[in-house]
Amino acid sequence: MAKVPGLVKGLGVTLGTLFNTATKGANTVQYPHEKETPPIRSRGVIALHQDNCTSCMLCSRSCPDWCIYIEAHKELAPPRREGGKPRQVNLLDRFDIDYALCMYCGICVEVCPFDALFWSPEYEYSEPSIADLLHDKSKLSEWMETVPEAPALEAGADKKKK
Amino acid sequence: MSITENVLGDRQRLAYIASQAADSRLNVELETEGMTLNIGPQHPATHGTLRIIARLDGEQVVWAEPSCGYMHRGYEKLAEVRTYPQVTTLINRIDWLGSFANEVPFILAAEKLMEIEAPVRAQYIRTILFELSRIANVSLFLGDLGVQLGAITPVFIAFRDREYVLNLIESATGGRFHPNFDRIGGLKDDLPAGWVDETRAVMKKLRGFCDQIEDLLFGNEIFQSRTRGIGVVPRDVALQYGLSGANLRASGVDWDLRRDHKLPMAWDKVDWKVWTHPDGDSFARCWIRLQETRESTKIVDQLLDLIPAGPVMAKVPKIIKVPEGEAWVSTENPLGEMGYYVVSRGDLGPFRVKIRSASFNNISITPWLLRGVYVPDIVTILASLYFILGDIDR
Amino acid sequence: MNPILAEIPYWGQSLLRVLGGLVAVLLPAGTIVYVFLFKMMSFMQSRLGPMEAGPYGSMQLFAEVGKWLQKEDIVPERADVRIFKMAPVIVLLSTFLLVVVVPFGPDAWFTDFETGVFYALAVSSVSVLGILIAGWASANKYSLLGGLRAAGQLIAYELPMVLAVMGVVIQAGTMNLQKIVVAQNSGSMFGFDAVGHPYVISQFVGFVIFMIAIQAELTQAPFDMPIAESELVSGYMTEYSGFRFLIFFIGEFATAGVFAMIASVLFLGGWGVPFAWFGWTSIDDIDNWMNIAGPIIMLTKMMLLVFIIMWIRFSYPRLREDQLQRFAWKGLIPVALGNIMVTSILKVVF
Amino acid sequence: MSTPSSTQPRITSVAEVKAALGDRLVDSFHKDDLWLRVRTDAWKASMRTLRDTLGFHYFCFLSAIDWMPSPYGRGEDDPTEPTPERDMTIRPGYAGGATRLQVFARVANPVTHVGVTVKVDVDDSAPVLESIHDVYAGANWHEREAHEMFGIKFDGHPDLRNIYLPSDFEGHPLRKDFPLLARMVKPWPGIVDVEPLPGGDEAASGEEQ
Repeated sequence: MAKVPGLVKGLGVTLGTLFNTATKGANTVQYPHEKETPPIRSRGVIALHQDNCTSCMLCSRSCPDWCIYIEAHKELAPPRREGGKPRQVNLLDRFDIDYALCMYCGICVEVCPFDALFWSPEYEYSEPSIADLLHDKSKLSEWMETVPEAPALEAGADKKKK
Repeated sequence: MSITENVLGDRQRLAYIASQAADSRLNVELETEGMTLNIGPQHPATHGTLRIIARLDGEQVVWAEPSCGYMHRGYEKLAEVRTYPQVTTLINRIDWLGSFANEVPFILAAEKLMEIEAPVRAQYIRTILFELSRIANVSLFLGDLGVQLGAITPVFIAFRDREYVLNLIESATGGRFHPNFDRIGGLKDDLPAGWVDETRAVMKKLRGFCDQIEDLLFGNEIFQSRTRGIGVVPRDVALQYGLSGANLRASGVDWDLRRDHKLPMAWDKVDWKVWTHPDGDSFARCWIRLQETRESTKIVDQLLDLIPAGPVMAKVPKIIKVPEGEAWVSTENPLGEMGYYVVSRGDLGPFRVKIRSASFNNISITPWLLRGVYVPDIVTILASLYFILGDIDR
Repeated sequence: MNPILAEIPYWGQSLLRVLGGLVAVLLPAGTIVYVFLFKMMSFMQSRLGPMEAGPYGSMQLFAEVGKWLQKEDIVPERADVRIFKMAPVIVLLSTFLLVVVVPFGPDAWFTDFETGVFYALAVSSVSVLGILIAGWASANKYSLLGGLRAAGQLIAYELPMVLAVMGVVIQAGTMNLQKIVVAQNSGSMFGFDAVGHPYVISQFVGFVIFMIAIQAELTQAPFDMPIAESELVSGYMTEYSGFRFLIFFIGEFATAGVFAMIASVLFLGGWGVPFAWFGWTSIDDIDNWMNIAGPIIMLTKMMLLVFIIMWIRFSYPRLREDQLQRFAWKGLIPVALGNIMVTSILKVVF
Repeated sequence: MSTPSSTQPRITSVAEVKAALGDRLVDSFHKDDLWLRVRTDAWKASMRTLRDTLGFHYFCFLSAIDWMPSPYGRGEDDPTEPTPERDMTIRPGYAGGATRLQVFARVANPVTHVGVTVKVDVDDSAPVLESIHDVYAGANWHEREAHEMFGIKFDGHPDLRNIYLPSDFEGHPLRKDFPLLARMVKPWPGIVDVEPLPGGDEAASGEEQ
């Protein structure tokens, strides 16, 4: 078979793509009109489940960028069982994450011992000003609704859940 | 250059440029006055902020030197104030196109100091993700190569097919660009269900992509005439400058750390080939990368069949203190040899991390290589040496 | 004198001519930009291109023009201001001068030069001056390199273009573009007159050389070194912004259209259809409706040629400047000279 | 704990290296990799021997290390508390060392794929070392980096300009006594900021959690 010159082959590739796009549609998505769903594990934004937070500061301490700010106060809560002594709990006054600093590494979510932080694939929270990216606990709690279930694991994985 | 840079520094630099230019004046008969061309810091050929000061005689480069540091982020200093798990988030961002591959040598160095090893399943998944990040990185190179040489279409084809790989990385790790998935002792999590089948399908697509790029670019006679014989690096020079990866193999050195270093990874379990090229020119470097992308898809395909069952995390304490010692581990990253020299003092964080990034060495050859070429060849040579700015400046 | 315009006073004729010229330049340019630059390129790259402005993004061009007109007209501090501002106009001027000799129908033409080919080739080089002074006046090293490259390149490719056209002129025996069209459509090949005698068949070598030369004249890839985004950051256009850049932009695509029209006139039979189809024998037999159909036929042929130009542009990488010069002087020109020789010998023999 | 497999190829013959370097070798350390420490005045000669005699043609990197512990810690001190005591003793690493600053380089043999890390002491008060850019051309940029980051002068280097930092930058950032400003200007948010109960913690000695 005679060798097809490279110049002709190149023209073939572009023409082939042209027909593919015309018949099968483009590979791009018309963003504001249609949206792709990010994968379940996608690290879009950190959501906070306020009730679980004990303000132990672990997330704040393990943050490489120092972008989590926690302030809390102690309060007495009704006892767990009847007749017990009242418990002392930490109540959050402030839980801010500065998304302008956040590197989306997920260490805070991982170290949280009480399952108070979760990843949500939500990504549409850009702001016109960098200062507006500091989100407080109420905003972080709103994102809890978008947190998906953890996906099933591939065959052969260790079944033990963390 | 910062505004505060003093005049003396500039004058010294100009004097140095003049002295260098005098040595290698090409057009002696005409004695034409040259021109100093600043390519960069913002220039499409430098895809980032690299500046190249070139002394031109017409279109011919008399002398050229890259000036880097516009993106220096001081990672070596920053790593000293961070704990081991925190460092991986930083080094993700050195070569931002192949992030997962950056994490691996650091984690391996820390594991070496701690004398632990990741479970076999984790080693396999690590290797797969490593190769995926290589594909993500090099496929963009293959597309970008077209743009550098004036063809607009390859880059779009590259972005199209690279998207599949990024989706895979994201669905496994959660991060498209910065996975931060590697942990001392294993991996953060196991793979999600269905991932293996999806990966197989994508690998098939990527082999198609390689064929398309070969037809569109590598087979093209214009491309060949632009790259063949341009920027030839002989074997000895390549070794002396510490070129690594495809750049070294294109100069005929048969050395691939994946094959030649014994690392707790899964490369030795599968069948693949290390490509070398005797020419050492720009075409050889690009061609080697194309072949390596193909090999990577083969490695991934074979490993997917072989992943053993089991845990992905070894037993490590929750708060990691690495014992005192020094360790050097390097791997064959998409850009070349990427290594970390980790010095530990038994603390939560490293005492000193020397990051040996491939691009820094790869680009340090340019003053030698750019002498006497034409202006368009600067672009060809820089493109074929393939650097990521973050990898030069760290 | 054009028979259509004969009844109208001179100022009216001039006005109509100007309007016609604008339409003949801008309409194809707009169509080319939308069909090829926006849509064909996008489809070749697995994307849709502009979709927001108008149905399928068809109003995108107007949005772009609006954007450019709003932008600040930046002139570099050390630029040669008057020359800098003049340069885009000169480039566009050459396009308008060029369209003047192109015939669009049996009676639809602006001027009917006997030396139309000669004129067209002459004024097409005017754009070089615009590009050269744009590069020089910008006071920018990249622009200077781009301008000089453009000058060298356009001179190198002007010559093969002229030589390629010579073959057509020898065959048609005239330099009048209208007569070349008629000669092609009324001619026959070996007594077979179903498709007339488009010179693309007998002058195929000339056609290929002409197409390569206009690819270089238009500075489209693989000959786009004067612009070379990845090396010279758009070369002579680097410092232009706002509507001056717009003029360059229009100039680029309008010239592509006009050159494609000239190519279709010279090689594809221009506005005409083979006269044998309708039993015409000379230009005087032609029905009046051809003045309407002619421009459409012409536009179709032009789009076909521009498609080839753009297809190559979107597929190929760029040559290096010295390779380009070598290709022109050592490759194209000898072949073109050989083509002229063979054509003249055959002309004498038959 | 499993025995770790060697992550680097072993030096086939440590004795070979020692024999080639002779008395220029001060100390060596061999675990699963080889560390050498050579005499400061014989730095360049040693590197040349490594390259020419032992075939270490591949230049990997050159850098320096400041063995003094950082006086600032990780910047996680509470500004309201007194600065904690820190152990400031200088302990050298593998293959020993007598000075605070050390330069180290790694070269490898491209045929046997064996690498070696070579260290050399640098005088703290006047840190000067011979440049090895004419032994390994690639060392040129690495020496420039070590120069600006650690303030080590390389004799015979053709062009010891700053490579990353602006040319009027003062100080040597990678020295341990150079403070990392990012961690100085802002207090650590990890400092516990939980207001106690008005009556003090003793008021409720109930169960935690």
